[in-house]
Amino acid sequence: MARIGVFICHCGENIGRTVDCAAVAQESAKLPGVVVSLDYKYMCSDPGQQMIKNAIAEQKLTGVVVAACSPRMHETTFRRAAAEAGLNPYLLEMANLREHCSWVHEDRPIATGKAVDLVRVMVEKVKRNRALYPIQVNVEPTAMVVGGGIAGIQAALDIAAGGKKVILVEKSPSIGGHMARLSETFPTLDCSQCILTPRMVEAASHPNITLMTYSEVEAVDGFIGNFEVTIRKKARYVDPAKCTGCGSCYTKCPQKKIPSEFDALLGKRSAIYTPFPQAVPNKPVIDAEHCTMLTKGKCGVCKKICPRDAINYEDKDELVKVKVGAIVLATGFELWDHSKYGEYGGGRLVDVIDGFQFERLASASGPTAGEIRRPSDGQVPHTVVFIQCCGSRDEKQGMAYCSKICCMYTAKHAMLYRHKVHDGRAVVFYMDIRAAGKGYDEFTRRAIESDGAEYVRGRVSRIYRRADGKLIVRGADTLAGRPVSIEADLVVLADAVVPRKGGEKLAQMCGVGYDTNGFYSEAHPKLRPVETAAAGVFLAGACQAPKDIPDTVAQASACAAKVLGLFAAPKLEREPIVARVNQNLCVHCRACINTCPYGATQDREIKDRQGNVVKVVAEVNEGLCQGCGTCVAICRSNAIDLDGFTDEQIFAEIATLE
Amino acid sequence: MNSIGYYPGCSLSGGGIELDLSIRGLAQLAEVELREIDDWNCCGATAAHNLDHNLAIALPYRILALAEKQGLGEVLAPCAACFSRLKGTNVRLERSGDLKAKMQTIVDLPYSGSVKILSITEFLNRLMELGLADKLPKKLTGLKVAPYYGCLLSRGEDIVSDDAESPSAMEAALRATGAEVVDWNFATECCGGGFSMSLTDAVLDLSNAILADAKAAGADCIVTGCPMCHSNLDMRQLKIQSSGMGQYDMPVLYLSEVLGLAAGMGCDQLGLNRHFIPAMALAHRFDPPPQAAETAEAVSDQRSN
Amino acid sequence: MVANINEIQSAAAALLNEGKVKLVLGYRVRGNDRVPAFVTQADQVGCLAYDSACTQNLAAYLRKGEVRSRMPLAVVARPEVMRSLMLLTAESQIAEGQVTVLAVDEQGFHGVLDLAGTAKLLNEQYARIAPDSSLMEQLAKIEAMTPQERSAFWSEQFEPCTRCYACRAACPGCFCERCIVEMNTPQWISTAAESHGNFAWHMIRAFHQAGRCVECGACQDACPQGIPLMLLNHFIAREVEREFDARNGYDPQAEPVIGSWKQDDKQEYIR
Amino acid sequence: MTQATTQTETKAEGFEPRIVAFVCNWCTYAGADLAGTSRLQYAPHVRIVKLPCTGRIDPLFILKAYEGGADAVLVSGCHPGDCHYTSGNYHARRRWTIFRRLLSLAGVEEGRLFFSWVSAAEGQKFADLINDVTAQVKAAGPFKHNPARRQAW
Repeated sequence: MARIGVFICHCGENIGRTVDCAAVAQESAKLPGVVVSLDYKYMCSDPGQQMIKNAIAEQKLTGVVVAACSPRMHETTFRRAAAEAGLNPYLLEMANLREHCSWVHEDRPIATGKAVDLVRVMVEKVKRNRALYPIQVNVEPTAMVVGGGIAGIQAALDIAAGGKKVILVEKSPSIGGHMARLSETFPTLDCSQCILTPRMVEAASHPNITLMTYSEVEAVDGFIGNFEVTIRKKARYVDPAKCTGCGSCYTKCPQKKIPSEFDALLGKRSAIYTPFPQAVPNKPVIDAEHCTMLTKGKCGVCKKICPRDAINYEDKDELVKVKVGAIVLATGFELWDHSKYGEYGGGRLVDVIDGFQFERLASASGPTAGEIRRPSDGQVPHTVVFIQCCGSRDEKQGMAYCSKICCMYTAKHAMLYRHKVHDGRAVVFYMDIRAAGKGYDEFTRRAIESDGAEYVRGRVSRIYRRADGKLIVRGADTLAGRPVSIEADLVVLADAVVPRKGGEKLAQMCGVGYDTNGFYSEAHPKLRPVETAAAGVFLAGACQAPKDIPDTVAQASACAAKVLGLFAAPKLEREPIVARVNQNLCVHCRACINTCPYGATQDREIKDRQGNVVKVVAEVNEGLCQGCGTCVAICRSNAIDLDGFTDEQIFAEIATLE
Repeated sequence: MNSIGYYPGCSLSGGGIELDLSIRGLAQLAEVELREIDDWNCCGATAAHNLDHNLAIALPYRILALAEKQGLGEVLAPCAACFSRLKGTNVRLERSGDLKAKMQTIVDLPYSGSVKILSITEFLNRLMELGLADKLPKKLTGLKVAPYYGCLLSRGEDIVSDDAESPSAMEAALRATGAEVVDWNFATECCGGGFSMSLTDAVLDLSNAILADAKAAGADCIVTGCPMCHSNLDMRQLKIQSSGMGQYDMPVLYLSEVLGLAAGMGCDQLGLNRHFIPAMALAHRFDPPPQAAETAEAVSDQRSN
Repeated sequence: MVANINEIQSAAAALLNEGKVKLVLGYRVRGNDRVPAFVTQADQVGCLAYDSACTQNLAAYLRKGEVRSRMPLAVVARPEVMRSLMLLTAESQIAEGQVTVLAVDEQGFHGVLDLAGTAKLLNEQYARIAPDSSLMEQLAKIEAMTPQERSAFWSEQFEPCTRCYACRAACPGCFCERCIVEMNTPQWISTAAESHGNFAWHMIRAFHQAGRCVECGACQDACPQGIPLMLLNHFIAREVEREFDARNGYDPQAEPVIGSWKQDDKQEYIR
Repeated sequence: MTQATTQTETKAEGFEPRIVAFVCNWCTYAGADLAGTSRLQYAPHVRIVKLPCTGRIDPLFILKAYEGGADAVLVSGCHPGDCHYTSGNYHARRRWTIFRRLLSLAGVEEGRLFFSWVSAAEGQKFADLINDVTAQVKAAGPFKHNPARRQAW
């Protein structure tokens, strides 16, 4: 038999002014099942809470309704009080007499009448509440970070510094990512490699970090605290345990004409290679596509030359399974392929290059040793035209967004070029300059005012190569209001920042959403910028949106804080507002499985004692369920119910309103 | 036998007669009947919309209405300007019901919007699909062509289906003839267009740049689909050369002429003897002259003087 | 007999003889009625019949334990029944290998197909099954009524309902272990045969068909009271196609219409 | 006094409609809270049933409200793209699209079922919505032809 206590709060004058609280308490006392009904000036105060606690103890209450402010305000307060008095906190409900009644109605009798209704509804609901207990989920205190760029490195280092284990998975043979390819960084012009390489080494040598380079995530199963990840370790053909990184193999490799991905295809590499001299780990891999030993069975020079016998042509991909409690996605970005712009030569003009190619030209370790020389003939260009917003903010190309970093790196490029070629002319076409950031506007001003970059506001309509090899750049100067035509030797396009190709697959594996552009979706754009819809999966860096290095690093550290927070306790406690499947009723039409935004509803095989599958039903993984109840309403059999908002409870609420 | 409506427009019986001749020849070869719209009028070209917007729509409207009345589902408008006006009118009518009603009052003919307008490139590509591709016995091996689209075969998002910045509607047909398409820069630049009469100097500058780039790219000829471009590049080339801007001797051929050549049609039948910049020498590389050919060349030379 | 019955019989016999199926689900003649035939032996195939009076949707039997225990089985299926099979596949009630189709239509027998072949046939041959024109006319009439008239119309239609649930039993899509109408904690739908219970039942039955009903007509045929259930079914199918561009029972991998979404689903009625 | 107050509504002049609102916890309920904190006054006839998400709303809830004699039903949740659970409101929208058409065919007249998106920031929109819905239902009068209404025995 239900024994319900009702507690009406005056909230000072806030409720009491328009609602006759004593009358509400009197009316409530008459409701079936209500054994105590009291009103008090401030129910949330210590004496108020004590009043509830005493009533719970003395009256052996089975349920409590506190009629006060919005539950968003004090539900936790009152539930905690109930728990302290020995009542399961989920047997307490609140009626919102303040925000939904006394504050929005002036007529005292009408407001009082409505208040009685609100209490009646909650009394009927709470009678049908059942005790719920926080869901405990085991947490495997190891994190996996996907992507070994600056975002991944930073997240891994911070998690490792917090004393937790990290597996850092990187697709390419070395960590470092795009940042390792940059010449100098805005707005300080410090050398990118100088600041990055120590962090790379630190990541490799940290006892808490396991590096898995040349590896890709193949499958992700499980849920927060308990992910099971399958990682494909691609065949390296070089035994990293034996290799000392002496470099004899790639010096002697006869295949030396392979365009280097690291050098944005401007430099060359051998078939057995490390992407760049400071690579971490500094151990080569064999590019199976270009190695003649692997393709034709001829050569074998590297095996002969290797003093440690580390070369193994029989090496195979290996699948490794790891258990992790949290996943950080830091897969970064790539540049849009500007060959889709017919007016900029459709990718056919070799001296029309992208930002990364310019970075490699400007980098001291690049293919031209830091001299700006154009790809076609190796000449130093006397006029370089930089074009911003190439693809970005162009809805026709499907990218309505701003790539955020181009204004800054273009200013940097123009500056670097002017520093290296003193009599050279740097012309920048821009739509507008977006230099929001610490020291950023000063930086672009410096490019214009001190370093003599010529900024032209307008779009370029066409680039073509004249017979004498000059690139003719025609566009509009919209400030001067006239067309311009520039004879350039090199054109640098600030191509849009786009997510990594195939990133959708990884997102789907993890249950993370992505926007129309393919950038991963955060759980909330303002308040949960590093979490995702998938509990336990976090985002760092440009895989979420175009970002510069400081923002990327900040987000990576935020991820680490989230991961460390998650790992702080051995078990994770979650709100028990989750869906449950009545397996007797479920006919496995899979509508709920299709519906769940979190992948929490899953197939479950029911077996007999011999282990034969008798039936397959849906099951809710309480580690993943967030309690929205969409599956409940989708189920035609009503085989699913939602704790805290059961059909029975809602039915009672509706019936009370008759 | 397939049949397609035909709107020759003004230039195909005048300056663009080679276009008319070569198109009719190719259609016959591909066994497609061209049904000329009865009682057609001027499309308004570049002039009408400068004077009166209603007139600029009413003129093509009447042509479309007549075509619909005569049961023509598709109509070829070989002149790029005619194509642009006719198809553009279709697009505008579709967007605005008021406009359609207005035009019906002005022209006094109903039009539901059913007529589909084909450009020269769409039409020729269709002929290729309908079997013309198998009827090109001559390989124009070694012929270097610069396909020139100009504005009306590349611009107008809802009119031209090609990529405005790097159109390619002519390339496939040209490659099918065995000709080599050169990589050049001025395929969509302006030839001067409608300023042919009013601002001839501007035309000379613009057309000169096109010719210069084609020559620099090593083209033997420029291929076009627009009579206006053709006259600016072909007829005005003489003036460009005589005023010392450059010496090109660059024949300008219609796409249909190139295809006709590959199909083994005679130079005279194609109207290749009617060009200002002699095209016969080029043509003879693939269609060696009979005895009388010299006279034809002479006629052509005479015209060019 | 519309279809070439000999072909159906010999195909059924072959399947049974070769051990490819344990049961052939078809129709036989009993007096003026066409009733289901459950053939388990090749020598029994002679009873199999097919003509346009065979309106029962045999796919409804596929959820019965007695029938499921005899899988793999073959079923004589006209296009609507094939569509039911597609729905049952999409909703993971049957799988390839469990059900073989003996495809028939008014023209005759169209061979023995697996589910993938059935999907192909459906989409190639029966992509457009025109709805009954009298149904559309009736619907138009109802839609032209005032809400009061519509309310009166349906209360008259639902009034004779005895809640026998023959409609549910005849429907292959109604495969719930326990129907919502039988839930009593809480009891959402009154089981008494009076107006509000009848209204709720018919609304929810129709709504549970959204994105699923293949318009085979079996429910209406089964109704002893002649309630025009197809009006509701067709209306929902029409709305689903209009709103979500989805047609039921053509894609064995289809996502459920109610249970999936698109960002640009129409919402002009939401303020 | 108390009896008098509880009966005030029915005694009040003219027709005082009963409107049941199904709202989600994260947007519309919070929007109603904001209307309260902003002290926006609105009509007192709506009774809210709070659910975690509009995705939780079974069409049966709506039927049940009509069955009990509600003069109108209001359903409100997060704007598209704002759902706390990312897509519950999209699922709900599909259900409503079909269910409201079905109800309309069955004779539930226009102006008895309302749908809206109200965010946690839209206190004013919430107040306006409630006032507008109440005014419409008042003007339409009691839901006499309610086909779902439970009949008295």
